[in-house]
Amino acid sequence: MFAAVWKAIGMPATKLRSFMGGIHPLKRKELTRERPIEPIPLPGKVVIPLFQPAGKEPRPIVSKGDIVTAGQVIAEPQDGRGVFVHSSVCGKVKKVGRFPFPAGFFVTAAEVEVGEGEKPFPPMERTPEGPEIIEIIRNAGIVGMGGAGFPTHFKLKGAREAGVEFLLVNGAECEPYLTADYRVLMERTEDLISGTKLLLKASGAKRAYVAVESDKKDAYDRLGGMVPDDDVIKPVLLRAKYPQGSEKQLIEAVLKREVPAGGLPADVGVLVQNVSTACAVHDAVAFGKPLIERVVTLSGTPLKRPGNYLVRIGTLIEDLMEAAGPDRDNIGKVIVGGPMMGFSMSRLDVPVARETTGVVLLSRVEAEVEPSHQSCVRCGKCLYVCPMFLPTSEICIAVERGDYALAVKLGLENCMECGSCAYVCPSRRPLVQWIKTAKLFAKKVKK
Amino acid sequence: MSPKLAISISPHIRTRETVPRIMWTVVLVLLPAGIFSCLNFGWHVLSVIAACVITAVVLEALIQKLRGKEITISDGSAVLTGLLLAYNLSPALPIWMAIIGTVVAIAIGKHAFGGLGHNIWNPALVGRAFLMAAYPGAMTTWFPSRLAGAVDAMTYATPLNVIKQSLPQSLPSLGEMFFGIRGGCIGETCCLLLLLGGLFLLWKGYITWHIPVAFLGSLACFAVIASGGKPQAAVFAICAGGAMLGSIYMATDYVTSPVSVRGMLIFGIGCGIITGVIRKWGGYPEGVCYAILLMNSATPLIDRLTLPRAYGEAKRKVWV
Amino acid sequence: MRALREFTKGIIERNPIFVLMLGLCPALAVSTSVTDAVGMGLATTFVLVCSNVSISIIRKIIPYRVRIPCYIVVIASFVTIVKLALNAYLPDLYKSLGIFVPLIVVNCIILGRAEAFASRNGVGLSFMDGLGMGVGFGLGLVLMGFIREVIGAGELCHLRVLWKGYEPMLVMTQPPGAFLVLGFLLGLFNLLHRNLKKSKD
Amino acid sequence: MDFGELMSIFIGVILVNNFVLSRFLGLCPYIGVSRDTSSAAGMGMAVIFVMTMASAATWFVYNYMLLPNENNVLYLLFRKMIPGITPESFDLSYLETIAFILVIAGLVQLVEMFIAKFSPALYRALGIYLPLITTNCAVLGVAQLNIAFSGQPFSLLKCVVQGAGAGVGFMIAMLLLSGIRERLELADVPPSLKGVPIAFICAGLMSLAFFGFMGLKI
Amino acid sequence: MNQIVIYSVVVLGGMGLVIGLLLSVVSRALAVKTDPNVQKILEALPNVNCGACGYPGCQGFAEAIAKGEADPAACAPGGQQVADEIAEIMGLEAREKEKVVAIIHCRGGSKCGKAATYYGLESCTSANLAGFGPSACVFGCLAMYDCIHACPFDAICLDENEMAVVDREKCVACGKCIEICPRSLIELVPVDKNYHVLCSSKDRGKAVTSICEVGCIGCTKCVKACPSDAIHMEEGLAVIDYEKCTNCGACAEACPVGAISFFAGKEVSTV
Repeated sequence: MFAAVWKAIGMPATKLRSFMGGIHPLKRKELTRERPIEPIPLPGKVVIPLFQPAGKEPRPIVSKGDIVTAGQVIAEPQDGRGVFVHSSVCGKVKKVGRFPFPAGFFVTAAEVEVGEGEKPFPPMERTPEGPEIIEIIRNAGIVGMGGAGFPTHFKLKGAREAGVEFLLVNGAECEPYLTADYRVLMERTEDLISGTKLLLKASGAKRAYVAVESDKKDAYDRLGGMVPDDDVIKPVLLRAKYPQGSEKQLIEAVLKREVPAGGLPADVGVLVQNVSTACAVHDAVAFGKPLIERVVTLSGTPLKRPGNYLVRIGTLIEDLMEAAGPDRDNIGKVIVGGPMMGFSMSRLDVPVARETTGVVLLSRVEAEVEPSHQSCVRCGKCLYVCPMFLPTSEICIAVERGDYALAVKLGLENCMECGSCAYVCPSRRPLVQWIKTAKLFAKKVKK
Repeated sequence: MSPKLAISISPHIRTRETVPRIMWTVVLVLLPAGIFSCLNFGWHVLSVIAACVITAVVLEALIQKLRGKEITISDGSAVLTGLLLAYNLSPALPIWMAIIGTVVAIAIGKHAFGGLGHNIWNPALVGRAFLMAAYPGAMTTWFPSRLAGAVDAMTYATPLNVIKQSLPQSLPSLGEMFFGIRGGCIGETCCLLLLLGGLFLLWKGYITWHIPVAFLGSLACFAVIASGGKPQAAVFAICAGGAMLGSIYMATDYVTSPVSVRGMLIFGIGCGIITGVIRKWGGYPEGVCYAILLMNSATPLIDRLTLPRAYGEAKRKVWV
Repeated sequence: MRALREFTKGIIERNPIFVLMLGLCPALAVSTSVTDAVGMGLATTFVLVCSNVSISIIRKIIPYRVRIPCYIVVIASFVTIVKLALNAYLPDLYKSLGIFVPLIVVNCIILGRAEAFASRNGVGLSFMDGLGMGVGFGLGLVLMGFIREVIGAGELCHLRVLWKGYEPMLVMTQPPGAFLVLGFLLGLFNLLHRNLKKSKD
Repeated sequence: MDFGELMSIFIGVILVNNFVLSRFLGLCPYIGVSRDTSSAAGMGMAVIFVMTMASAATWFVYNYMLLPNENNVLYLLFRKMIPGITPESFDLSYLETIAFILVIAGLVQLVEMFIAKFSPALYRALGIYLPLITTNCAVLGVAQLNIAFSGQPFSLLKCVVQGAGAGVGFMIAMLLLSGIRERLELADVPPSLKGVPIAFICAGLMSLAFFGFMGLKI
Repeated sequence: MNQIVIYSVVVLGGMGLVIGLLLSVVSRALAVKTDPNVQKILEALPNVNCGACGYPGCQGFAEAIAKGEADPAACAPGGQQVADEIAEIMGLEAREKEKVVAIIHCRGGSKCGKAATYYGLESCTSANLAGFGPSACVFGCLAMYDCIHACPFDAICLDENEMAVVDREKCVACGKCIEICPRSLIELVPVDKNYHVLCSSKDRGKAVTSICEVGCIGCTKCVKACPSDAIHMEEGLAVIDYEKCTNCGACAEACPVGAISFFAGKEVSTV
């Protein structure tokens, strides 16, 4: 129906695959797009969070006063889902305790004072096989680096057991401002291909697709030039649309498969991994290098040198910002993550975690929020853009009146908080905020 | 120390479209039709429009003040309600009746339910239907079209009246009807201007095509079938009466129409068919207003029946 | 003293229409003019008083389980009496009240008072209760009738009361007007009630 | 039987002379049970059912027991015992109100018990609404309308059609109002208008919308 | 005339007889079991089936009451009398008061500094999601009063510092506020204990004093002052063991900032 109308009003027929719903926000990627990855100087101290979103928090095995080297294990998993955590720098442990975390809560973390003694990681001698790779990934502490931070080894194990057909390597990077994955695609293409092949081996999938949005066509072309046409790895170009990078939407766009509610991608025979994760897998298998650093986009108008920086895990946001030359008086808002789903910060002593994709700074003008509590005018715009097809307006009206049971019935739990609805809402209703709050309340009420 | 950071929950960027922006745009694209009407029916029209708009704004401010709520007359919704109501009135209506209609529209149609976003029926149409029931005589006294060269103001009928009552008067040509050279309500005559405005709103994304197309389409189909297969009956049905004004500007009212695409199609088709039925068999010559009001009443049910199927869910229970 | 209280409570404090919200069908249907409203009010009061009294008298001999059918038969008999009497003596009123005369049988207030009051109280109190409720109901009807007739026709008891050029707002005598007037009157009573409560606190 | 005439009775009683919105019948349950859509649907179904049954039952009672004609049951019973008696002696039409209410009450009770026994599912859906209908003036109203104000009594078929149509009209009005009221639960209605008052205002505006069908002739 | 009376009696009596017999036979044949409580309530109700209560008839209303969903006083025709009868059937009794009450371990309120400007819903849970909320103390009360809205007994009110405090007379220890508080500041404590640590900050002394006048700085003076050894330090915060506490008040006297205070009713008083 849409396609027919699309054609009828004279729009060019497009072959770009995509999903239903979604929005086209102002991307602002040009700020950092052409900035190559560049390491930042080592900070004075790092705070390495032990947090992981699934399973029990790993148990610290170092204590105050211990001397650690970069890549040394500082925490052990407590259950099958957990991963090892490594020190990202050489130095002395100053404290193991509760520290603030970007998502807005406290987690156990180890504070390490940076010292001397960095050593390069030598290449490994042999290439391991499937299950062995999974073990290496776990030992290297690799988690999903696209933002969710879900343990990669656990996902791979599940995928292997379910017998997935396809591996999707997610290079969509649909969040405005962020270009870290794009730079990884451009600069570490070979590592990416190698990492993808390792992931294929580990998961048992037959084919891999590397999904890239159409605004990163040069990355797509570069990738296409480096893999033969008959290879198991195939790049695909997707329409640039937010939230194209969300797992379910990516699967829908590439494979036209729908993940059932409450289900996993493995249920439809798919495994999704981020491009940075694939590179980290390559590093782990080829060099035995654990996940101790990552590429972070540091962008926004209040910065003099926005760019893509290679950052040690645990670097504090304030140290990170220094590298890009911030205009301190003009910083209105500091967002960890992208502006659509990221967390704004009231304090800057929070660390870069393994899943931190970027830090976006908004100027004072950009940060102004119209605090509107206008009632819903039922324009339905939130319904058209919702990639999960939820009746967002109805859910939020229910939440506004405190009827959490109704909100849950309408699909509250299915919301992934992508923020498309709140982006388009002409009444400026705090839709995502209601939903996030209601999810907490609904949980409490249920109990 | 640098100034305090702002914190809020994602998303941290927003589109520029806001409700006031949309409302004022609609008001703006409606203005040409009003100016045309002044030329067509004389300057009394202007005073009717002014009376409606001013009453609407003043009353809204008054009610919000009495209820101790924030006064939101600057969002343009009251202006739009007043304007749309005026466009739905006869050009010959006394000013005091227009004011009564506006009071009903704003006080009963809108604020009895809690104001913008809470009303069930389109306030302007509530005002019109009320006036129609309260003062049927005055509401069905028409001015002739000046542009058609008429000077005799004594007896005049709209094209739909001519059809309904089998009057000996001659009908305007379809072309004249499209350009609005005919009698009728203040804002409904010039289909061209209304259509252009509608296309502009469509282009801006303020309305979607579903309701107007479903409305006019089903009305046209009904007219063709009812007339025994004459295609020009479709054009007549769309251009006569308030179908164009109603389908583009009133039925698409965000608050009182369904939110989902399927719901909007059902809503539009329902409006079209009810309009056709009232025109063909009913006691009134025109049924657009009642059709929209009736479908407004059904909107909560339609909304409920057409909730989108959530991603990844096989089937949604209808009666939640 | 108690009797007086039973009488007065039905008029404002527990007004059948505006507070208990019972017997709304006739309240809307026959309040197009004050004349009809008075007629209906009297007819209902008569039935209410008679049924209350007779049910109070026979309340001890009616088996509990079949009490409702018994009440209905008693009420229906009085309604039939009213109906025949109206038909004989006030045929115009009878005509304009239409089917709402026989429908007094199913007016919720009558059965409600029979069950809630007359079946538990003595004859005298039941009489006063019926009278109070009936008068309250009648006054409610007259209030609605007054508003609707004056605005909707410019008349009172079919006599012109407003100025000559007054254009009657026809909708008031029609169903939408009835609903709206009742809706807003109920709202007004709510408001008064709450203000009273507030001033008491 | 003229199908067109039946159709016009049916449509007329739904749209033009809707029992609730233009005749003010059955307002208590209309306002009382329209708070949520599922009870409104249940009540509506029950009303359609009972109105249709009651129309038929009261037609038989009226024509065969109360009206003075050749088929009067009493006349047939007594004409052998009392010689020279005419049907006119059995004019009991003034008893209509009492007879109807008795018949309806009995009917409803009977239906309720049958459903409770034979279809517990249907009973759960409809049963609880059935007792509410005995004292619903819409049912007695349809019985009265069938006999009283149509010049001459309707035929059985017309009565049943009118009864069913009235029920359908009741259900439509009720469903619409229930949907509206569910939405208003979440609206910022002025406190003094909350609840029943706003429901009446809604009914008024719905009745205004139904004006569009005034004079509808098919 | 005489005849017509007889016929009326015959018709009505006959109809009544037939219908009554039919119904009684059928009701025997088709008996269905029901909840005795519902039956009792139904008998107490007026059985007018007016629908004014909002339930589908008296049966529906009775079932709703039996389930505890409906308010017995909602019956308009029945009035108070019926409501009382139903209450008797249902055996509703006044809830007994528990021996514990809630206490909020923070007294910052407006005394707590602001670190950021918060835009969004007035709700602690919401604000806490937005980067630790606006208040400078990440442990203390956000002062957007989710607990006050959550309390079904109106037992939480504001003091002069815009800080939420529990009214001990009204509190029934239902635990709703404890569930809702995003920073877990609320705890149930014995009602007869009057000295409490009204702070939850685990920060160090300097960090606390820079943002809050009444925050625990972890000086351990109270631990030393306590004669019954009821206070110990947990991550730089004093904690009272209520089993050992004797209500002597030595800790409150020793506290240099007033983080341990006398609190027995609505008012906090610093010793």
